[in-house]
Amino acid sequence: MKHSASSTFAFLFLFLIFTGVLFAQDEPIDSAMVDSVATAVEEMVPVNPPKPAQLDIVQDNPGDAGSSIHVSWILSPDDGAGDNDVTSYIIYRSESPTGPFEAVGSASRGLVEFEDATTTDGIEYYYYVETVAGDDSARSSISRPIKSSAQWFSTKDIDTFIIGLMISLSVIFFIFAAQKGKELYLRKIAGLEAVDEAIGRATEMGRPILFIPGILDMDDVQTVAGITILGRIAKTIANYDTKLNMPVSRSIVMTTARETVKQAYVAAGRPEGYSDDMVHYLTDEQFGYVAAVDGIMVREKPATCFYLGAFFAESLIMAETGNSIGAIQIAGTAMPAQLPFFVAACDYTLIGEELFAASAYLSGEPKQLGSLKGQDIGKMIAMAAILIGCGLFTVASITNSESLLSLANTFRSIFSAS
Amino acid sequence: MRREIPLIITAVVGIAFVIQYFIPHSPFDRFEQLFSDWFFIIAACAIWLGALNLLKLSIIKVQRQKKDWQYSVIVIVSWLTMAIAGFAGGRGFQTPGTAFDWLYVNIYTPLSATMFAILAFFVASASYRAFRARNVQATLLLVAGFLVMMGRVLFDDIFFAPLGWDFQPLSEISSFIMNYPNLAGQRAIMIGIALGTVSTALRIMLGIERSYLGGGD
Amino acid sequence: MNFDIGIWIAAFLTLGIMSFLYKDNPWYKISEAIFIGLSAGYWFVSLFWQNLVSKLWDNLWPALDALFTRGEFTGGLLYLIAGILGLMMLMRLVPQIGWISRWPLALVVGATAGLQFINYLVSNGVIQVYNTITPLFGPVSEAGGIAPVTDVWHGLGNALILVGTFTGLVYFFFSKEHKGFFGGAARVGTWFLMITFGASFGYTVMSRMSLLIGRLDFLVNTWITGIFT
Amino acid sequence: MGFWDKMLAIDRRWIFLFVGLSLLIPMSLGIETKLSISPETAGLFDVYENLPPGSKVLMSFDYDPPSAPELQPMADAAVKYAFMHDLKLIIMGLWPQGPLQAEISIQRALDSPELKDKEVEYGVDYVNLGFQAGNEFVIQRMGSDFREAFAMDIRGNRYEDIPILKNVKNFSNIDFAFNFSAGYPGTVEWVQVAVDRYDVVLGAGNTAVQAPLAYPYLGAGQLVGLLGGMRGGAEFEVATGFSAKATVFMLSQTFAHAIVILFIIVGNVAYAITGRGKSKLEADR
Repeated sequence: MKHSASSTFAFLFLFLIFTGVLFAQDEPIDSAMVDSVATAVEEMVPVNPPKPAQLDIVQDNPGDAGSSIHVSWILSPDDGAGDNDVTSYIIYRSESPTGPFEAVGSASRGLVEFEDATTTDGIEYYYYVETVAGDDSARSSISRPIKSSAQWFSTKDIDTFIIGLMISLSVIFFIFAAQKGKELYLRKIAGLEAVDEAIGRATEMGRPILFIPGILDMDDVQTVAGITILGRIAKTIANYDTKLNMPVSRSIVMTTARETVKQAYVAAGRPEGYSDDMVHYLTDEQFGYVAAVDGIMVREKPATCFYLGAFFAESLIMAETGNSIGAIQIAGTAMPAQLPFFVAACDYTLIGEELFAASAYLSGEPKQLGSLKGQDIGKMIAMAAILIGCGLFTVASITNSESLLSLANTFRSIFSAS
Repeated sequence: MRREIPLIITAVVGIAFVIQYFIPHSPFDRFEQLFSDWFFIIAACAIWLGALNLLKLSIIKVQRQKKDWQYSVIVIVSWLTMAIAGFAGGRGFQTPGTAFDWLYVNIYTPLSATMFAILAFFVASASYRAFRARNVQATLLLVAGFLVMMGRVLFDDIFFAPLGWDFQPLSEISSFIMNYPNLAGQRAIMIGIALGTVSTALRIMLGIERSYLGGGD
Repeated sequence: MNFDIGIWIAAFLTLGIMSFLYKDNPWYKISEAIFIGLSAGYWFVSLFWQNLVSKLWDNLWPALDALFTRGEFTGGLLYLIAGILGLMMLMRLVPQIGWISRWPLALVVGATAGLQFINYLVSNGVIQVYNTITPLFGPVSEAGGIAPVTDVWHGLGNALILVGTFTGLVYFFFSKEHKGFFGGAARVGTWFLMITFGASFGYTVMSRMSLLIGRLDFLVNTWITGIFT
Repeated sequence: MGFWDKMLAIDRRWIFLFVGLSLLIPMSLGIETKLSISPETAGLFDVYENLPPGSKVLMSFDYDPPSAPELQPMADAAVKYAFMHDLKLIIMGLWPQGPLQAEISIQRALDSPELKDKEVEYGVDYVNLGFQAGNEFVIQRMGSDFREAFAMDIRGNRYEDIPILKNVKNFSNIDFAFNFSAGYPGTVEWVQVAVDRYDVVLGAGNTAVQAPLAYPYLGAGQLVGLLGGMRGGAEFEVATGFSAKATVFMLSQTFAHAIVILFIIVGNVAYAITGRGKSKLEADR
């Protein structure tokens, strides 16, 4: 395909996707369903009504997707005190100040707010809150009209936005700094130092290398990380002229891995060494896949096994079988639950973040390595936040100082992600 | 150019999916759901490639009478049996009582449950080798694993309850390890993973990491 | 004696898989081959009905119907793009235009990168930092779900969490050599990681034993007992 | 080569044999054991016990048959307890086989002697909404409207026609959510979406492997309680007052753990005596 034609095609393609998405409007959500409570309460004759709660703030929920109104009130003076103990509050809504009103929800005593998540955007609603004490009840005055709507920025997420931006910018900054030739120190990672040796060993023994990219599909970033490491490793394998066996459990992973391995062989100058059958599909089923991989292990006796990607319970079945045939095993995953098993049964394990760093390490490209320095800045932010936060809280808690405590709470809430 | 277009798609879509988190307004609030549906559809198309590959390799093995070719015959026959039973069943292929369901219950389920269950043996053999007091790190692994294992089962009830203790020392220790030092390690790993993911995602979106796309043919 | 062929087949396959523990043998190979073929067929059929039919066809068909009979554009038309992406994936089968399959792949990887960027940042990163921020010791209870720390063990535990999380992060530093004070902290970090791994391992043993109990329960209480009743 | 050298290089099949026997022997004896209840289980049961009759409980069965030995006992106990105390159950699954596991629990509960005289009616006292594909997005859809995720129940009834669901629009109408989870999607997703975004009160039963991942949520109050593995199931059986399989199997568990621990001790003694290890485990990790 010609240059211009295909890029036009590509933009058209993206354009289609986004205009398509814009067409997909929300279907209106039908509102209001709780009505049984309302009729029950209206029929009652108040004998000894509690002092009513009064509406405080009734407003559209800010920074949300619409269809929701926030109602808050000032507690009834009888709530938790007085001779008329309040049992609950019932929130009523109508599209007209004169009614009919219907109950849209309730809140236990002591609570002062309610989210009415059943509104239709653009319609004006009126609210009041009823204070219930046993068989008696009293109403607040009716609110002014209020409409719900959707906003273009989720204001509650602004802290998260800023944290994300800071980390992204530091990663990008160091990528560019490294590209310009700034020298970076990187510590050694034992598992990666051993990769060449492990491939060399398979070559010497004349046995194949097994590569397992985990059992999730390309919609998991661990699989993507595993495949990018495969790209680096496959180049070395091509250079050594060793046999690669890569059974997979997802078809898209198969397609992707073939492209990657093929490119690695081309880059190593040995395109004739590549064959599609190096990467082959078995089954999507987790344990069917493991049964087959175990079979391959005991029959072909690979000298080296790589497990890099997202793993579940199959991790130990494979690693123990690999151990029993005496293979050198290098594993890496960001599944915290499986790390202990890889650590116990494999020779080297890339722990969590190290898996994501591996392809950058192996590539040796300055741009890639720069991003690792950016990650370290992220860690520094996290460490500083933890130290400062714990320090503030501890001092506040011991000295019992109100102002310090509120400072600590404010600081902590930056990381609440809501 | 065959590499540039995919890179553009990756960058644009990636950034759009980051931004959608912060935009509650329609249509951005539907991005995630839509992508999940699309992905399932793409995966359902791609499985044809995988299935054809499995069948092709099995048939070749039988044709060339390679070692153990007989088992490839079983693979092909099982695949066809399941596929035919499934397609014959129509949309309600999983309804209890159908052939598909029978195969699932009596063959598929015991096979997968047993494959999962042999892990019990491997857990024992792996812990035998790994839990050795070789150095500080290995000793900590050993001690933590040992104590938690003791607290998980009835040792408290067997050893300490007869002494009339209310207190369950082994469970308490086990809970303490799980709730504090274990949690600390988990958190460090989790925060590290978050940063690793962010950085990898950025490298992908910026087009620096592109080996998954293969060559430029 | 109750003869249920299903139970006998299940028992035969259960023992077949278990025989692998002794060594590879024809019994295991038969069980394995059945497993691969059957499960691959299962997924093939399931994805066809649950994704291609239920997601693609059921959304697309009414939308196309609305478009051609009433001229309405509905959200379901978006599934047309998904269908095209799926077809592009299948173009792998035609070597000359196989490269087009990189487009849906690029879309999948791009969307994954974007989604997981934000999801991991929030759930694994920011919220974990939030949860780690707590008083080490002190009698003041505070809103936001922090319980007052009054007993020594709780305080010690919180201190362990702080030190462990902090030094664990030090261990993960890539751009600084593990030497001197920094190296010492990283070393403490690895201690915490090892405790975590040991504890999780020990905690899991039970789960794995449970699975085996399930299978043995089937063999003893369903199969063998069934033979004699 | 002395005895301890032989122990270091022991063929792992001996370990397999001992583990197998340690499970089989106590199991065939069928002895019920006494056990005490951990705070994680107590926390969950406390909330569950205090739900007033008529409360709506959402149960999500997110596991498949391989994990049933661990999760089925707690699910059985939870379902049976709910029926006995007039809690209304809304059942669903994020795993394709989950709702079928739920049917097993329901059947066992209905067949039990305690519920013989009680009328438990489908659609009124409980409903099974079945499986829906889409992982955490299903939970997200349920956040705005359950109907968006489940148009019909597992028996093909329309959502609108089911009496128990009449006043159930979304999570705000649910009093308690119970999640039985063996992995992804599971407790983590329920916490991240249902609890963090929609303030659902959530209790979880997890496989022992998943449980450590849920501990952080327990500490932060995002979970009211956690049942971990078969032990958690057995404790919950004791708390609810029903004892069944998990309680019996705990003795097998104890024996198997004892064997594993014994082997570890022998391995360490052998290592100390011979002064070397043959394992390839990296020395510094």
